[in-house]
Amino acid sequence: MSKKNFLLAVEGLTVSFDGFKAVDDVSLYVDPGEVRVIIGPNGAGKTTLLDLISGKTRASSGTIDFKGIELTHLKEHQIVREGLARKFQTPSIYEDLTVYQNLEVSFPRGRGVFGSLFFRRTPDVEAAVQAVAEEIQLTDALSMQAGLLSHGQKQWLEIGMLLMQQAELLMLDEPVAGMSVKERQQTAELLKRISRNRSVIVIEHDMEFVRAIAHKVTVLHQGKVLVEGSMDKVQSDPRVIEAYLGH
Amino acid sequence: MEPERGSPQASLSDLFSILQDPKEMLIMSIQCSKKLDQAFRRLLPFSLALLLGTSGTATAASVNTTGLAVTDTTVTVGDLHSATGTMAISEIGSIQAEMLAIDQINAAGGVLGRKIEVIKEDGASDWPTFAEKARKLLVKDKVAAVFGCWTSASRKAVLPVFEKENGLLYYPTFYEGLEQSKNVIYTGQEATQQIIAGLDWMAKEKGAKTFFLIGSDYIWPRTSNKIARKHIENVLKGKVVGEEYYPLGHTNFRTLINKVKAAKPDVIYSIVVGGSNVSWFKQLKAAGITGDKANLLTISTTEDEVKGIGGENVLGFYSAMKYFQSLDNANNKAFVQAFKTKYGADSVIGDVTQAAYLGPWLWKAAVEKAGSFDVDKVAAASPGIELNTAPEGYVKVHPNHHLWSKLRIGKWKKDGQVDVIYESGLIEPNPFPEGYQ
Amino acid sequence: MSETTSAEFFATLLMQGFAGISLFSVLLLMALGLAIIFGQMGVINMAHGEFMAIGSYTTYILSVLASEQGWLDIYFPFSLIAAFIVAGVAGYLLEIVLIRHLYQRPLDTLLATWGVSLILQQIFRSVFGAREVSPELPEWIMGSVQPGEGIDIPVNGLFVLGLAGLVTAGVALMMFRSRWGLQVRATSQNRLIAGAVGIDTQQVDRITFALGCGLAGVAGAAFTTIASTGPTSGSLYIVDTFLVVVFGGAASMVGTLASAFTIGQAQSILEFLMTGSMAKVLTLVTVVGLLMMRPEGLFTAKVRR
Amino acid sequence: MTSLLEYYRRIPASWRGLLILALVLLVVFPLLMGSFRLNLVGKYLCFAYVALGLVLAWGYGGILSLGQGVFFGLGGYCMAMYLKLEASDPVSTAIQSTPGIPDFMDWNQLTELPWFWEPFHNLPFTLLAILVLPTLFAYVLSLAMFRRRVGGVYFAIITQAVALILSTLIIGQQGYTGGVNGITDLKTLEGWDIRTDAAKTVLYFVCCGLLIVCIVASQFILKSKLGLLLVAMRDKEERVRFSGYSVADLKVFVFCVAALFSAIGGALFTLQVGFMSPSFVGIVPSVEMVIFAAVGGRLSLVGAIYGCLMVNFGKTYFSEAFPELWLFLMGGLFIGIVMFFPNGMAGLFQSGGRESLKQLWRGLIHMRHHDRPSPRVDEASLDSSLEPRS
Repeated sequence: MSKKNFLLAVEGLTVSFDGFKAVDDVSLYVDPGEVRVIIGPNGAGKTTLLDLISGKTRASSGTIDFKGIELTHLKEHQIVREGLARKFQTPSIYEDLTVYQNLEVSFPRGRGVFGSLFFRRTPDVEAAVQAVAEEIQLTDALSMQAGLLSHGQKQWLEIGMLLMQQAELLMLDEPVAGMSVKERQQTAELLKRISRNRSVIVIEHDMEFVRAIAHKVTVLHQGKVLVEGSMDKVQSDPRVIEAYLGH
Repeated sequence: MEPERGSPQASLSDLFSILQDPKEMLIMSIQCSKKLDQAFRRLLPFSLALLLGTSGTATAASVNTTGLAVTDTTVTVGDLHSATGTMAISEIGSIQAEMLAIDQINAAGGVLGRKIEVIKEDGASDWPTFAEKARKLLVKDKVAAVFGCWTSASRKAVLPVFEKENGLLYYPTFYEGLEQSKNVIYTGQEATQQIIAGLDWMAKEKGAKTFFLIGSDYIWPRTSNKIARKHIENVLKGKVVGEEYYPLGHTNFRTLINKVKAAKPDVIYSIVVGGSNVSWFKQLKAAGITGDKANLLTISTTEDEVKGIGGENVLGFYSAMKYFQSLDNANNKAFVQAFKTKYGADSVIGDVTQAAYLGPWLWKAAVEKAGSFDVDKVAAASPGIELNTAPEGYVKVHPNHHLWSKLRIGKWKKDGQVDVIYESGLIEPNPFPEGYQ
Repeated sequence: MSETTSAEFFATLLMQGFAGISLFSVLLLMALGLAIIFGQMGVINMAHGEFMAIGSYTTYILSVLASEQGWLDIYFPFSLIAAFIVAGVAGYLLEIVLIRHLYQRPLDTLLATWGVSLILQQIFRSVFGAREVSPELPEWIMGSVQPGEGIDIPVNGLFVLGLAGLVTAGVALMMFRSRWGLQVRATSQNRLIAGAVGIDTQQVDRITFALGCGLAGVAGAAFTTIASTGPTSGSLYIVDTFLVVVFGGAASMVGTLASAFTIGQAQSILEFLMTGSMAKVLTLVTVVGLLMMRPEGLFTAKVRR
Repeated sequence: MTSLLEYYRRIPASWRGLLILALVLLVVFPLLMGSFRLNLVGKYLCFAYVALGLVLAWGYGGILSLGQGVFFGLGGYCMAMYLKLEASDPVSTAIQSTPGIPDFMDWNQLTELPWFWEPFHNLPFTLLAILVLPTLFAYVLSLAMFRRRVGGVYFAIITQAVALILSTLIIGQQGYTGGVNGITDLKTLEGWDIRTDAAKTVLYFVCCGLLIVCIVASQFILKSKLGLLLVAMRDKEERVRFSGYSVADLKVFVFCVAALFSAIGGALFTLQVGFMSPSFVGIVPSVEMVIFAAVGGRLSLVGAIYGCLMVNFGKTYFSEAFPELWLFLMGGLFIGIVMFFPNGMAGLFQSGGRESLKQLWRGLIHMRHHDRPSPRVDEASLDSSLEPRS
């Protein structure tokens, strides 16, 4: 099968910090419209893998192919402009700005210096913000300072900002950490809705949540792909149990 | 000490300054409330004067038509030096000397029967501040003359102000020349006066043929060395084996010393100024270049600097100056004693300090010759003014506004004073020397 | 001038080499204290130069006392110790009053310590006067040794070199061999964890800062052998010193050593080839240029962020 | 009267401060002050350009530059070169060995005008150079550093080193630059004598006018999405990057704007004072310029102007009346602002003084309780300090 059929094709990706290989020869293929969950014990290299794909960390070797574009030599903002969006482990929103402004800033137009200088709030921006706000249930909080939101709302706002970016691939690092059970369910619903027309990579520990959303699960262990497959297949694999319980 | 707040004229701008300043002060300083109180008291009369609509200017002007701050009993002059900042070290001596001269003049009855009052301004070692304060002294305070400036840079900064506002500046420092202004009397030596006779002496007495020229990197050392080089090459038929400049404040001269050693000059000709002096001489000594082994002639090191350098580090080197504290004449003995009485027994007097002392005396003589404080008249009366009472001996103002003076060569002793071993005849000042440019 | 013989050429070369080494030792001595404070605490101490001046003035006071008592030949080593203590105590107090409120705000620390430097300058001026002072030094330190014909090696240069070596070794021992050094390093790597395992991080900070300032004092005292001291002397060195530290890599002692050596030799050689001003400009431009290429400095651990 | 008040109310709040400032500068000062003091204010206002730039770069962009004197100086020197050439016509320099070149070149044995001086015979070129040269220099300097994520204290130290380099260079190359004396004795601009009181008054109004233009431009930047991004960057630089913006480019932009403002200030300074010297380029003036912005409030455009005026008035007054106190005050100002009033006078004003006083009180209490006060400042400078990329 040719790479071209995948949205994202990671092959032989490796990074080492002073000899320590945090990610070691990882290959990963994500289909359009797929929700992929990456799990693994602490220090397995999950976040580092996202760092590598999003350009935050430079790979020592390997390739990252996104829609036929090689990402390994692009800068973060260039990668984002290609249609890839990322959410961080701790909610990363602009606390001093309003919810509206948080979303507006994420709108994918006027991203250059002068573009942003002469950016105007046109009706399509307005419409996009309203639509996303509805999606993440923050319509009533639009004029609120983002720092005042609850933890769960902050997580959603960040997801909303990714949606504003109109990205084709979302990468979410622990999106439900610190959420109540109800909020988790709502987030799962949200993810299902948004994955209809885009692909999503999620890092998560909460197995309940993973089961609810995952099309396919990849288990990382010590920087390597241990198992990959459906949730059931992964859960019953003895190597996974070994990895989580052993050591 | 209190800087007098200008001539007795009040204006809206003074009122404004009153409005401005307390606001500043309230915010910035609670701890100096005592001083604040004084400030208010000083400013109070002006606001009162303003309210009553009376102005002191009217009275002053009716007595004198010069438009200057002159009353029946007083005349106001300005003193503009750096009391703070990096140059304060050098300029404080000049302030002291000028104050001493003014005190003595006042004690002897003042100028044209009027006591001299002084407005002291601080240039703070900052050239634009000099220009600003000069403008203030001339425009706001309308002083009859200003004694001040030390560095060439500060003089260059105030010169346009003095020419524009038609003020009169007495400038005390030995300097590079290449300047002449109706509005400035130069009481120090210009470069040729200080350089040529000294080099001649070195060539004659020491048989020097090769010279190494060293300077701090700015206009005075560079111009002086230019003149020195021309003189060495064209007149003395000697050779310049090196010419080096280091930034002001430089403290590491080891490389330079190695260069000097490699060049083996008969004479090291040094124009290093300010704090660098100390490093330069200490490192020379540490490298084994001492007065008994090498000839070093400097035109930038006076008793003031040696106090910081330490006499033991310059022992046996030579300075070429028009004045040394140890000059043996009656004028100087009286001057040194008066200075020490006023400022302490351990104070030292360098060339510039003495030149600064001349300023008020020369002004007094010119004013009395002109019979007026008017700047144009005083400037016109200045050429030909003689001073027999100068600590350095006889001086006379040249039509180019510089002084006729002698050059002395002193050999440094361990106690930070010199033996004066040579004295030239009176040298004509020549700020634009032909053949030396 | 072709009079220069090969022996003289060799002598010049040797002395020039020593000039570079002695500039290196001066830079090293100045930078060590700063490197500790900056490297271990991340604090920018713009008043470092003024702490050097504290050391110089301490030496000056002692020299005045010593010359009254006739102890001129022996006081100098003691003045080094005194300078360390005075500057160290001043640093300790400054940490308590000011610095500890500003951790985590490096730019603000920079401005605040600049304010401190202005205040110290004015104190120096009020106490010692605007004039530069220079302590009277024992004769033995001002001469030179002649290992060969035409070669003069200044004793004060040797002295500063030796002192720099001694101080560096002392600091290295403290940092890497003592329990205190371990605590400092632990604190600099993770303040929270260090506190959790029972290290009194506040005390560690205070001592570290005081040590850095004390070293500045020693540098200042040693400096009196080659330069004078005025109220604003300290500000002359601060940029050079910072560049040495940053160029070497903030947290690396080896880096500081290497960068002081590189800068010292480079400047010394350039001064031989061109004017002092241009040598200085060229050295600085090169250092800044290299820093723009490699902002982490010469030596630094590759850390995962 | 009521209708006037009504008009005032209709002005958007953010423009009111500017309106008041404009009234103060253009009406109140000229009415209250004689030409001497007005000229003094004009001189101070030149530094206000630098302070304004620092509000953008430092207050909003989190970029502390300790080398703004470099740009101030470049702008000032460009202007000075033009004026000096005009003052050095062959007639008035006939006394020199090479007439027609600036006097200091003649003293330094130069016999012809250096090539880089030639274009400064031309006024349009000079004006263009004032705007372009410093900005270009800022661009080159900052692009390299911000692309490599050098920020915070490293940037501050490097800009400081650049200030040292430039001032040493100017002093060292005095044949070409006038050395430590600077370029002095500037007389006319296109035949117009800039030394007269009338000219100085005109220049004062030019200075105020351009300053207001610069404030409006800054206001525009801050109100645009770019301004929003600057605030966002201070908070979460990484997030901005991952929203598809080049953080480096945004920083380069504000830094260049700050440099441009400084250069305009420098050129106006030369015109009003009549000379330019390396003493405005070096480290000390560059750091002083930072305190102008800090006193006014690093987040307030008009605050920076007031801060600049206040510090300069204070300097003039105190260095006259209590010279020995001035450095203590200046030092105390640096410390006090940082510790207790991180938002300067503007912060004091906006909260009616109460907030800041409370903060001061809290600060003092906390000091006693061995805790640190937590004014929210400069978080940006923290994480942007250095993130080397491998």
